[in-house]
Amino acid sequence: MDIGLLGQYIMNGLMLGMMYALVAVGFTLFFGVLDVINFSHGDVLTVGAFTGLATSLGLTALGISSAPLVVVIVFLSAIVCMSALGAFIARYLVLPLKSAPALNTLLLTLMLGIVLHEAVRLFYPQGANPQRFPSLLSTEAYSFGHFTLRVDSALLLLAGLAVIIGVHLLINKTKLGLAIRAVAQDEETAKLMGINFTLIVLVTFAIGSGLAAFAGIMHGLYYSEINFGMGLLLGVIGFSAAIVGGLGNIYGAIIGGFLFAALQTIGALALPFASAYKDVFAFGVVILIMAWRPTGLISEKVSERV
Amino acid sequence: MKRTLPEFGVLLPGIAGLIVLTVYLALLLQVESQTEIAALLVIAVVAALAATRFGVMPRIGRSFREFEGPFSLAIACAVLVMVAYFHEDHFILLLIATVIIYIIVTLGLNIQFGFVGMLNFAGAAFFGVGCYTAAVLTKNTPLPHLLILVIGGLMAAFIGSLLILPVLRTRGHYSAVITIAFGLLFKIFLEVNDVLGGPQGLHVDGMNVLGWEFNKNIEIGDDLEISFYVNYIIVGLLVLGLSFTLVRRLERSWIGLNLDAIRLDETAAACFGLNLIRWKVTAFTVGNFLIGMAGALYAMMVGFIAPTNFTFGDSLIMVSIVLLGGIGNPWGLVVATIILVIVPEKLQAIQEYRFLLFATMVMLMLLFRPEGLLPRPLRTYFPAWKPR
Amino acid sequence: MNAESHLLVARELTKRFGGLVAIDALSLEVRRNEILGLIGPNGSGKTTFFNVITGIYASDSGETVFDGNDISNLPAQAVYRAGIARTFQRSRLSLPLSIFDNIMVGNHMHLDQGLWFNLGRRGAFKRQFEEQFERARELIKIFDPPLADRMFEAVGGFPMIDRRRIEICRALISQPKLLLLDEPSAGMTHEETTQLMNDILEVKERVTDLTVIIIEHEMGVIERITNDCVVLNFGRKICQGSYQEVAADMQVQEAYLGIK
Amino acid sequence: MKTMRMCYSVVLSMLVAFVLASTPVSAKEKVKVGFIGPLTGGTSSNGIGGRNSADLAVRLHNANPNGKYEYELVVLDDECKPDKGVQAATKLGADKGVIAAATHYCSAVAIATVDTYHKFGLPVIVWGAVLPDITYGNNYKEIHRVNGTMINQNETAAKFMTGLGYKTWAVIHDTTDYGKGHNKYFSEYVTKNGGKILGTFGVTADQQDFTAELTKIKSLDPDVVYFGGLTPIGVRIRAQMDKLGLKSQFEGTSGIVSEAFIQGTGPLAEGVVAFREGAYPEKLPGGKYFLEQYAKQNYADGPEAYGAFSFAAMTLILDTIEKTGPDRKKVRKALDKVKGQDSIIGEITFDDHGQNTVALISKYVVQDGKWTLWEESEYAAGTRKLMRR
Repeated sequence: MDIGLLGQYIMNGLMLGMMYALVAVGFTLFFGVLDVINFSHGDVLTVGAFTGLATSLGLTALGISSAPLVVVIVFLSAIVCMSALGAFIARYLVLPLKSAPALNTLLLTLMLGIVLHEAVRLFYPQGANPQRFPSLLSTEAYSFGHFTLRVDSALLLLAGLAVIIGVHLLINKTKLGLAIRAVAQDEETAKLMGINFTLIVLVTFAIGSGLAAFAGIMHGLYYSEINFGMGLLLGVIGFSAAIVGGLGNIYGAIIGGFLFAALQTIGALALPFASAYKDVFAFGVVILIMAWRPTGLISEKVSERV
Repeated sequence: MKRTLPEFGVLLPGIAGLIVLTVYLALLLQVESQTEIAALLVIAVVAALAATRFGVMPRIGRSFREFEGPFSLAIACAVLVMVAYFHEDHFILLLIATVIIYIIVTLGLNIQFGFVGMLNFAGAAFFGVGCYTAAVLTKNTPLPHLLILVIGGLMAAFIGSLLILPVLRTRGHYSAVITIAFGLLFKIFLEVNDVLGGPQGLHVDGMNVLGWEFNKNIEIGDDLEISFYVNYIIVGLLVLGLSFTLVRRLERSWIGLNLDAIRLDETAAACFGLNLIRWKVTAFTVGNFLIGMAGALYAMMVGFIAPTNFTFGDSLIMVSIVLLGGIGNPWGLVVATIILVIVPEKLQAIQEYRFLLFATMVMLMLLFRPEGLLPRPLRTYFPAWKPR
Repeated sequence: MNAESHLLVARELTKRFGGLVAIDALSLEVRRNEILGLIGPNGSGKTTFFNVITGIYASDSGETVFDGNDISNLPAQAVYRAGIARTFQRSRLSLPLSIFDNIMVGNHMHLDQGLWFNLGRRGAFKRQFEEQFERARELIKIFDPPLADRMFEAVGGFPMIDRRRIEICRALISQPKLLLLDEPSAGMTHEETTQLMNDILEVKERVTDLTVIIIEHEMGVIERITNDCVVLNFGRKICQGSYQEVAADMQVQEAYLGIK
Repeated sequence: MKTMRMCYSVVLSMLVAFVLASTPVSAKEKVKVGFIGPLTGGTSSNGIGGRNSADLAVRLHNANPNGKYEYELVVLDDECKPDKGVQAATKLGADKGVIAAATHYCSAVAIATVDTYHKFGLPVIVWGAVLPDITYGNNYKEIHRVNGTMINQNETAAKFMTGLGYKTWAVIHDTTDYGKGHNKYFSEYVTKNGGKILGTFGVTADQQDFTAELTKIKSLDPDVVYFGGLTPIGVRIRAQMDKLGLKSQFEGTSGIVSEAFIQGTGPLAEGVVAFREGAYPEKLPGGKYFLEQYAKQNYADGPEAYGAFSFAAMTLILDTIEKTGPDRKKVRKALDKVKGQDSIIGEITFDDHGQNTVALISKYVVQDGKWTLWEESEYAAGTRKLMRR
């Protein structure tokens, strides 16, 4: 195959993989500290993207047009709002169900997801329609044969990479990260060590949801369009990626995210009869991986006390 | 058995409850003005709260428990009376038929989720398997349509058995993701696969049993025309009756006990010789069979199916009904299905907000009343049986 | 060491969890019809031994012979069918189910599990149900007659001692040859423990051919009901004999004093 | 306790009786007519334009003091999804009070619902869907259509584009009957006119990412990317073409002729061409009258490309009911015989399949954020240039 085309496919795959990985890391963080699946995560991403859109529209209305400033404010507002939303979800919806069966939390967050995206659909002006997301970054493009590199795509990819490295450093090099890891290891022991359990859970949810907001804006800038239903598939894919990687393991989630994107891209390439089958292919492989490694590629420790 | 006075006392609240409910439902289905509907709904909520407050509910519950057979028949008769009353009102009859079909679906889910504790977030997909089976078979084969119902169920059970290996190997969240992935895969597959109509969907022929055209109105004499939906209601009631009996007998047998034991503690169950795989496979398969059969009937009734009928959201609504009704209690399912199917249809003001309201309701339920509207009572193997 | 006199023989059983050796080349014989006490400090491998015997964990090496048959690494279901039933350290009854249901879970092998029998033949099912109901009631009467009238109440509403009784009934209803009791006195007062031990001794008297292994921390209980004791430490057997012999043993005292 | 339940039911029936009695009685007999279109989802701007136009027809009729009946418009949403459309059609059909209806913008929905209308004997006039099979694929007397089909549209499109000198195409179409139909007819006519199809790609209606398909197209390097589908994915494909640096001319069908497409794509809409049957609203015989009346009602959204058809369909229905009385069968028979009926879209004549013949096809190009008639555009004048020209 043409090397430029191959490059184009790899670029497409990397963009997708970055978004999936960001979502998957959120899932895995929540599972780490609280052993819960927060299925509203995908829809938090949607709300984050819409918050960003509203912010940018507001800034335009205020006459602020300096592109770099707008980009920074859009990202910040979305991340801050979604972090707050994440902490709120943890405090008032997830923590109260801590002692209930895991299924209840799963269902609760699924329903919360519906509430979130339905709220966007019904209450955002014209929310049922796809919304155009403004191009805030440079749209300059460089062509190398069949490979076109857009400055905005490259910037997004780099920013995503920076965020992932940031999360890695946060978890591994800071006191906060240590506390999060301690809580993830063993809640009781962490409490004995004087760690404020509730606070750490809230902070973790805030971080995860902030990542989702970041991914949401990234989605908007990359596709130039957002809609109320975008979170569902992204959420499920992110969750699948986290599961495939092994819940609770950040690197597993990142690998899972890129793996899923790779599967989709390969699916589109290798299934010449219909590239539309790429999602069927990707989900099929996920199911097979689950059958082969029931607890994910990087397996979490399973021990049951009898 | 001689009917003694105390028995009559047990029976009475149930009879009264049934009559009130039938009249109420008939009223609710009939009125069209939004204010009247709202008023009726408020009355229902107040009445339900009052009935609970004054201890009427447990007594009604007791009548139903102790005389379940007669009451089930009585309910079927009540439905038929309603059908006779609304005989030419297509839309109301369609609603009734939809409720019946949805109850069959949730009965199936109840076996999986309520009894053995297997999460199935692909309910809509298995329903879809039944629908598509019916669509393909009615078009391309001369098979009798009642048999197609059964084949629809078998197909759903078969597709389910393809999933069973990964589902059995995984636990909890992990097996949930398998059913979710399957549900999405199924929908996307239908959309991209031209053979099954793609996103355009498929036309499904109406049911035809021994030359009796189900999609034709029944004309008696010159004046009396009975809506064709009555055909489907009658078949639906029969299937529902069989399914309900199956679920009841399953619950009130050693198998039901096994399923409960596995849900509550797999390790302990294994230590007492329970074959986890056998019972999980049984529950999953029987559940999917019921769901698929309901799907086949639904497809023939509505005459048209498309992939967007079978989304993840629809699967969630199915699970919500089970949860809302009271996990494991078939009567709870009946009540929850009636509420979730009829109320949004009647109350147009909330139609657009339907999903939002469902979701909020389920969330509140999970936070404040996780056991559902009608919590499952303890198992009685033979309701009227007393130890000697 | 022949199969006739020994019901259970474990040879060189080893179970590791990662780097931790939970039981370490453990060999042990249990004579028919005796009550064997299994004692040792926390983490000495007592419960792990039960879990390996009953097939919850697979052993890493060694073999187990029960009643003349090799049961090493059989699945839990097969071990139950061979005639071993157990209770759990932290009560694992199904709290939302009734007493009767819980006991019937233990009675699995005596119940007809056929689909058609259960769904289609309600008359035959009713006869079996009534028969088994009587058996369960007779059994629970030995422990506590009032419980026999409350067979259809949820277990979650009963106090700890009743739950222990129900749990032991659940294990006994299948008429096992070997009963494994994992710390039955946990979470109960001294008086309740005494009562429960009386019950166990009574059952032992009524049922012929029942062998019991009991894990216990209360030495009073061990002294009172066991014929023979095995002391574990760090997954190894450090001593075997009657309670008096064991109690006199220096190593045992060390093991316990080291902890206590 | 049971007496209490009885009390409730008595109170309840009294209450209902009271409310029923208090309903006001109007002088004229009330007659219900239906409208179905996509009111939510990506094509909703067209649906809402059609709804408003139908509503306008009803209002004008009700304002006429000589009218025999007072009409009530029952509006249902088909979300542009076949199954939702069938549900809505079932609802209308099952409601015996509804006499006739103007239905469907989306072909995928319209083709799915024809059986339902036939089953319930509800006469309908399609106001926007262009798939030929809706009228020609069956013998149902209930189905009529005022707008034209996609056959003429694609014939004109193929001739026009080859006439401009374009040689090679890549076709993307949605996999509903609408997209498949466009693919079929366009491919047929473009080959006939000497063009070449390099590749054909079916995509699903809620697909988000098209980079895989577009990267393939990029390697094929066609002159034109033809898109047979509706606005939402049209917007996505146009935007992602730009992301990948795919510089082919973008050509659409009547499905993207909407304000929403221009809003969604912003500056990228410039120079996009598309085709639609029927004349530009202002060029229609009664277009001016229609647009004036529409403006008077102060609707929040414009009538869009198919508003005039919806207005014409609804007006035809109401005129027919005035003549025959509110009876489905009579209305159906009267509609079947419509010939040379005057309307704002010109004379309406239904053939034996209920299809109106609309000969004129309009060619559009987006110029400065507006759908402009090709003949009046700077592109035709040569001051602006399409891609690769």
